[in-house]
Amino acid sequence: MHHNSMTQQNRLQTGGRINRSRPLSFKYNGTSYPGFEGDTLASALLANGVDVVGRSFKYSRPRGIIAAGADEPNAVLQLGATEATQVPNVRATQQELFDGLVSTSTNGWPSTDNDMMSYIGKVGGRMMPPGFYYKTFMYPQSLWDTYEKFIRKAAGLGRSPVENDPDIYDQLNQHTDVMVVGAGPAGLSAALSAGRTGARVILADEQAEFGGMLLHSDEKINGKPAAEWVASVTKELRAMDNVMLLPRSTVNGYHDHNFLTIHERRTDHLADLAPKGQVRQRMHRVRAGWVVLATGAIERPLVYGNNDVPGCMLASAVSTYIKRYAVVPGNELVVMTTSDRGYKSAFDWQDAGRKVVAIVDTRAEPSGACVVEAQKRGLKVIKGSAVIEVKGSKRVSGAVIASIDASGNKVTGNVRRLSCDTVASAGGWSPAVHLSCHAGSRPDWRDDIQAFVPGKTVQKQLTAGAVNGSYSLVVCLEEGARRGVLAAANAGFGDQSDELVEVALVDEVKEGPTMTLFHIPHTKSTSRAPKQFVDYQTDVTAAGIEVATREGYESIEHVKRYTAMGFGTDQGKLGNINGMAIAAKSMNKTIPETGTTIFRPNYTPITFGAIAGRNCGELFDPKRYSAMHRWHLENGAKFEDVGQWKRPWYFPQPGESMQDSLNRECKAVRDSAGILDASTLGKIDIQGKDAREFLGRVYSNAWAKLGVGKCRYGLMCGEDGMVFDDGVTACLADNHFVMTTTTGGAARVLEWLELYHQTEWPEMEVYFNTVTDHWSTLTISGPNSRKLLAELTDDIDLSKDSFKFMDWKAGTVAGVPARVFRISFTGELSFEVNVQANYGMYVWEKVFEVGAKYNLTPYGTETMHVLRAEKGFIIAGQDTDGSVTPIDLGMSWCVANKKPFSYIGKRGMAREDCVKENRKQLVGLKTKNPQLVIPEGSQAVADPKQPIPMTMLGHVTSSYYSACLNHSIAMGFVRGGLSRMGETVYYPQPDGSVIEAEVCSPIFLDPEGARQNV
Amino acid sequence: MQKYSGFGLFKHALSHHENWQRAWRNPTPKKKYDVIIVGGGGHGLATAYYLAKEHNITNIAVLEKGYLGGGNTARNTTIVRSNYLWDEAAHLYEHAMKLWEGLSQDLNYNVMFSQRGVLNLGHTLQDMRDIERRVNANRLNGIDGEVLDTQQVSEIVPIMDCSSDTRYPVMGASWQPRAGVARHDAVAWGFARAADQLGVDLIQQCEVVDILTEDGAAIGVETKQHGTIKADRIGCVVAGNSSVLAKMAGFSLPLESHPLQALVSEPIKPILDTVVMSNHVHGYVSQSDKGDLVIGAGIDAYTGYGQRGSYSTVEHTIQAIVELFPIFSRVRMNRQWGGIVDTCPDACPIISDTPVENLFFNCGWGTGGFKATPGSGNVFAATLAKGEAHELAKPFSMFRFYDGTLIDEHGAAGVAH
Amino acid sequence: MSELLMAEQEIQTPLHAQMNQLPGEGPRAESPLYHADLTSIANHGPVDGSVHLQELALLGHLVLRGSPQNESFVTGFAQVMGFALPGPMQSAETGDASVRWIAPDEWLLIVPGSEAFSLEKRLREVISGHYSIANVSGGQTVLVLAGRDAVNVLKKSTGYDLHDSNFPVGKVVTTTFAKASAVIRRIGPQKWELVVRRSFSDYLWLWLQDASAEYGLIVRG
Amino acid sequence: MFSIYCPYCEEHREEEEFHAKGQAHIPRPLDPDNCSDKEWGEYVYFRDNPRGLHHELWVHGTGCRKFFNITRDTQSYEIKETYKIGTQPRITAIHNQ
Repeated sequence: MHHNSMTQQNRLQTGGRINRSRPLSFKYNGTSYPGFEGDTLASALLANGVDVVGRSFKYSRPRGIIAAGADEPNAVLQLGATEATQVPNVRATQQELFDGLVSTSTNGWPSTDNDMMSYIGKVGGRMMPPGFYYKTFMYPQSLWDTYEKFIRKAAGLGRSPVENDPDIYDQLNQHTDVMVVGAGPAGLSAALSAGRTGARVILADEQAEFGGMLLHSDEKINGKPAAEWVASVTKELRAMDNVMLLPRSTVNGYHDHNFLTIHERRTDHLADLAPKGQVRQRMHRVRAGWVVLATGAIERPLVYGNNDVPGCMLASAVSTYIKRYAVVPGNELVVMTTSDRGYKSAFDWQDAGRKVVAIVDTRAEPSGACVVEAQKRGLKVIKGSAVIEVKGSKRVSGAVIASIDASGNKVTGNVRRLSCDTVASAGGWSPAVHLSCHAGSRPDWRDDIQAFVPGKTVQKQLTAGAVNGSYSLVVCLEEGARRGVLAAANAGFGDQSDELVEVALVDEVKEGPTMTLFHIPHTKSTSRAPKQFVDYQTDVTAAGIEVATREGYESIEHVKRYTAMGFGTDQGKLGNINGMAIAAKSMNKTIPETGTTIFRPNYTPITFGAIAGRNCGELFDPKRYSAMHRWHLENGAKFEDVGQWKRPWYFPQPGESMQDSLNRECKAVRDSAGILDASTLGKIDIQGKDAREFLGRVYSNAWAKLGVGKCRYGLMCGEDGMVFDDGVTACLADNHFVMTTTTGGAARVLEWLELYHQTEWPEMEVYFNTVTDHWSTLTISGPNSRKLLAELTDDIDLSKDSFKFMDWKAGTVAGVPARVFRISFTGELSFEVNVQANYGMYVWEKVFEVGAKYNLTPYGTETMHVLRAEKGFIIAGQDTDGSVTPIDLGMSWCVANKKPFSYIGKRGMAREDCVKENRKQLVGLKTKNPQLVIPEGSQAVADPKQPIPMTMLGHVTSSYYSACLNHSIAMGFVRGGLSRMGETVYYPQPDGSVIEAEVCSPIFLDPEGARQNV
Repeated sequence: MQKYSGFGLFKHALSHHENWQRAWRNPTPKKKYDVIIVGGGGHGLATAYYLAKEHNITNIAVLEKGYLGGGNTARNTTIVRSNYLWDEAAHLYEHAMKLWEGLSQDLNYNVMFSQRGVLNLGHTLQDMRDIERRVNANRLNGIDGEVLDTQQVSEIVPIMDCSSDTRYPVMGASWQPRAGVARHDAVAWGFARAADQLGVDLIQQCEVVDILTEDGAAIGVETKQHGTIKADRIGCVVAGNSSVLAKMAGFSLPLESHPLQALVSEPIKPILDTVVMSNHVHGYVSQSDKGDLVIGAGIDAYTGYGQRGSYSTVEHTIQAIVELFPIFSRVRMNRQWGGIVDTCPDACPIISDTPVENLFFNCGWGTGGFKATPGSGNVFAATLAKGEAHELAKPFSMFRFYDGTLIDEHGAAGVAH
Repeated sequence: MSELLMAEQEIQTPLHAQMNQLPGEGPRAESPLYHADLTSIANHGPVDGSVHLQELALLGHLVLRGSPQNESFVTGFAQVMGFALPGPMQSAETGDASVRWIAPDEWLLIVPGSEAFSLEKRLREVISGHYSIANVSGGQTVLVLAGRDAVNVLKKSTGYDLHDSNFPVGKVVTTTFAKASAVIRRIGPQKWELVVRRSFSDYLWLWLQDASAEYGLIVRG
Repeated sequence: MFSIYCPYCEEHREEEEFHAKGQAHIPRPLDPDNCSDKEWGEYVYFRDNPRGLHHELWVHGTGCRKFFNITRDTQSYEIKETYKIGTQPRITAIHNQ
């Protein structure tokens, strides 16, 4: 493997959890650097002395790495060696290093135009208080478009790939008794004690290794190094088959009824393209009995002047890089701390052989073991003081320190400068309460620890460790063990006895009290002091927050929205609490008085592809096929999506235009014979002695007298009287019917029938079963259909008199038992052959064998639409839109108001507005120019010359060229249309032309129905 | 009032932004007002503004139980369009559109109204029929719009998968160039600031717990924090709470309150310049000036006041976005949230008098409220001022659900927006 | 021909229409996954993998509806089938007949294809009162999913809890399956039976191939 | 994401199997023809839509296809009970206060 000559100047020769025997090479901004297995991209960058990892988006200030985990706001990089594998906004602190990793900084500023950058950053900076864009770019109005392009350019971090994602993702549904979130000390002991009860346990942690802070801790558990305890617990857990361990898995959402989403990154640590056949990322959709949140806490940085200069870091992050990755992110360290915590970083730094300039303790009289040790180590501790500002631009060059008063509100003097290149600040901890908020619970403020902890919840949730504000290791371990046992017991495993609680032994270190301090005072007022950053990624400063409150944006939600605090990809993990504290102070309120801070999913961002899983491309939505689909494909059908069904739309022959095909298909049906695959129509088998009465209640027309062997068309309305479905129902036997519905309406109609049966009329003896998929339906239509069918059956008397229009008969077709319905949607002599779907294809092919001599022509939905339109038959969903009654459709013949029972829709149709004379009514439309086809959706007006807005009379619902009639035909709504026969209406077109049409009967062909009654 | 301008900004920069005035006062409520508006969201604040500006009624209080613009105004996906199907809805939304065009100057507050155009995609033959019908109606109603074919759509949004081999190929779209997006919070703040300047009292943290009536007429409200506040007329503009307020006044509404979810990606460089909406695959997306992809879909089917919905809805939405934009597969979802939308059976709002005299309701905007904000406030202000419905508001009476004169916009509003 | 005719004569009871929907010898039957040609995949396809799939094609599917309070329905079934209707979420079987609880008033009976009609006749002979029998043999098919990773394929496809403690052998559940639905019955420690609808079968076939790709799918003839 | 106990399947199932169908206990008027437009409108369109305890109709669509009732808090989304059609809730807003 080739390495360039660069050395990892900040890498220690020993220590850490990196694997020095596995050197890796990666690229950052075009330069390649060495690193080791076990590094994160961030630790590798620091090892190589890379200070600047980006520029801030508003002021374009140089930014460096601050943190070591999910809380990092600055080190947000573009990843990807190829266009298709680009990933924007990857947090370098969470990205494991792999060989060949390619990364670039994603400056807020898109162009490399330095003038523009410096203009915005330096000069413009002062012109950009929070909400500045609300206050300007308004005049002149016409220029806003230009302003906006300029603003948009400045936006965004990384970029989307412009090629399709080559990786695959999926989802696994999980069920568990106990879900433990976080595998730090509390989470590990919770999982262990729960697992030992035999309960199903899932333990998930966002990091590659379990252990959390124990992975870089000096503390001892049961006398052994903490890391050994982690190893032994992990080993025991791995051996339990009731426990599922998910490393590299972030619990991102905690939804209602204990449903959690876990984002598992399975290959992102190997390469930016997953190994062939492997799933890149997987979502676990978890339903948990009980949840133990052991999500830990996030260290708060202190807010001081120029605290964003590279070299300013979290004290805990400094320790993490030294102890876990063997990287010392600088040479000369100044630590600022409000508690004993910061001392630890100084000790680690000193142990790493680098210079500790000073420990600046904001407390006047710090006590605690660490102070004594600092003296033993000969470290300089400056008490009652703070770093009020750092110097330097691309790297810290010095720290300005000063004495502060006991409240931490003002500088009391003694200002001096210390030379250093790193400033670590320790401002206390913020429990990671995020998940506890997702189902609506608000966190509670605790004065004793000056932090929010998970609030009251209706979830089956327990919390353990630092998320509770319990920061000492021994307490974390005990809480974990106890909550694990309790969670398991609540889920029905084991009792809650203490025997199950194994408490590890840890020697406690005595800690002194912590000082409450968020915002370090400066000699100048906040508004005039150097920028003191609160939210780094969104460039929100302490001064900015003061401006917001000064302007009356006083609710913390207003402050956040006005300043954009917390709206970055880190969602304010570092900044929110500091921001609330500063807002509270500027309004003389307490933090809880400014409101609580509520977190939404996701804890950290999730790849869209992972959420979509397999449900994209051809699996985006089911394609439903009839039993004859293969034939349609082989015969060149074009398909129409109807609901989830793929229906043949038309069957073009070589060289045909669509209109040619339709003309040919229509003529074939009218002149001889055509065949349609009608299998997709919904079919509902209805049995029971009340079946007939039930039909009478759900259809608008009468069913009492429909005899066995007969079929009838029906209209179905809602309680509002508006038509929503239609179809033919056949009486198979006195207590047995089969109903057909529209293709798209099948499921809805079945549920509709069940709704009324189950909730309104349970006493009625009737059962409904779907048989849609069970029957294949072949509609043979045309003058020769009888002759054709006769060649395929010898047990059905097809003669005019014995097999009448609207009869059905059973028998065999092509040797296959069939139910044949003599019904017609084309107006021609027509037979619907229903056979069990396993034989649909066979019969279909047999029909074609004998059909050749009749020029049997397959036709699709479009021809079917033309043929029915020639007859004025409606299509529910095309000629109806949920706002028309049967009367509006001119189908009063299909309304039986004398029925004893007030059928569904009757009352609705009788409402004041529905009985008006002048409603929009469905009529036929004959264009003055018979060759002109009115585009569907055209709107009718009485006078095309009237000014806009025009008074519209109704729209065209169906419109075609009728090859059989040699002129166009159309149906549409016209206000009062049924009483306007012969009148002319006008259809203004987008191109300015106007189509004239005469209102007429919608029945254009064979009004007497002679053709279907032969 | 302190005028906002580039020069003002420069001036304040010199004084380190220490002298900005409050955008609005924080007054203690009087005992009585001419008009009380319950609800300090976009619609309520707009109502107050136009009452003061166009009807010279300035003795107004806006009572907000939380913080201004903290409800759906703060939670929507900021789409503004007026290409509705039926005349009544089209005229109302177009009235709003005309007010949007110039709102920043009117309010002296940049609401960042960005007329980048909205595409409503069609994926089936019936979709395209509905689009033709709607666009024809829009044109004859004086609303801009055209029907685009697949080729034209892919020219406007080249990054969208317009190929014919997708599950539901893009067959075309309706295109309204004047439509677009606006900065949602700024709309509430802009109206608040302008209303405050005209003397309107904006009372935050003031929850109405009862509506006081005397022989069938409303005379005031009881509040949690400030006791009784009287008024000659009361307008309720409390999306997500309308049924609760109506119950206080003793009647019910034809409403169901549903969760409506939205989500954003991490900010990425500008890549999508228009708003793309698809009823059929159930997703819509635009890119904010900050760079986030702002995404939403349909409502959750159950009623819910929790400002959150079901994860499966988010999954389906993202599936739709990845289906339309396969290149977004590796982009990451940052945050999700929910609002509460009061939906009417005909997907049209209620702007109406009520069974209680002097009590008026403006509600039921479902998923279409934000885009109507100025228009809604404008016609509701006129309605409150005159005590009878503004011409454009008349068709939206709550009593249409008795006589059946519904305005069924489901075709146009089938998916959240 | 004539006896064939006899066999296929519609039998009209006054109340319900019964019909033998099966032809005699000759006509070719195509199961819902006929086009996938599972047989040749079984013969020539991959042999490595921890997921096994098999279609049990052309069986007889009868949907029985009736109330447990209808004694004639309950006893009639037991009398004809030789075993009782199972309770909620349970199944029962003897030989090549198996029945699944679908709902409080609904069961799915699956038998060899040729027996569907005769069984329906016999059941109708002995059952009285309110009930229904619907032959849905053409409308659905049976898939058997087996092997070490079958459970993981199922975990990708349905949100139902498949753990032994919740889903022992013999239990039946009607639930979501990808974006369709299925009646899932556990028929062995690592063996599951899926009853799926005909029109969704091609989608589910694609889904199952995709979901089992990482484990290796072996098709059984 | 709700986990819903189906009173017919007698176990908890995932939300995806169910559909919400709005307010429960709204009987169809027995004599629609003699309802006024107002009465009919109330029946078809007007709802309680409470913030808090809500009795609602659901259907186990991808399951036993049975309709049943749920008493749910529309604020916390807690399901208090589920019960069969034709039976009455044990927990009501009154009990809850």
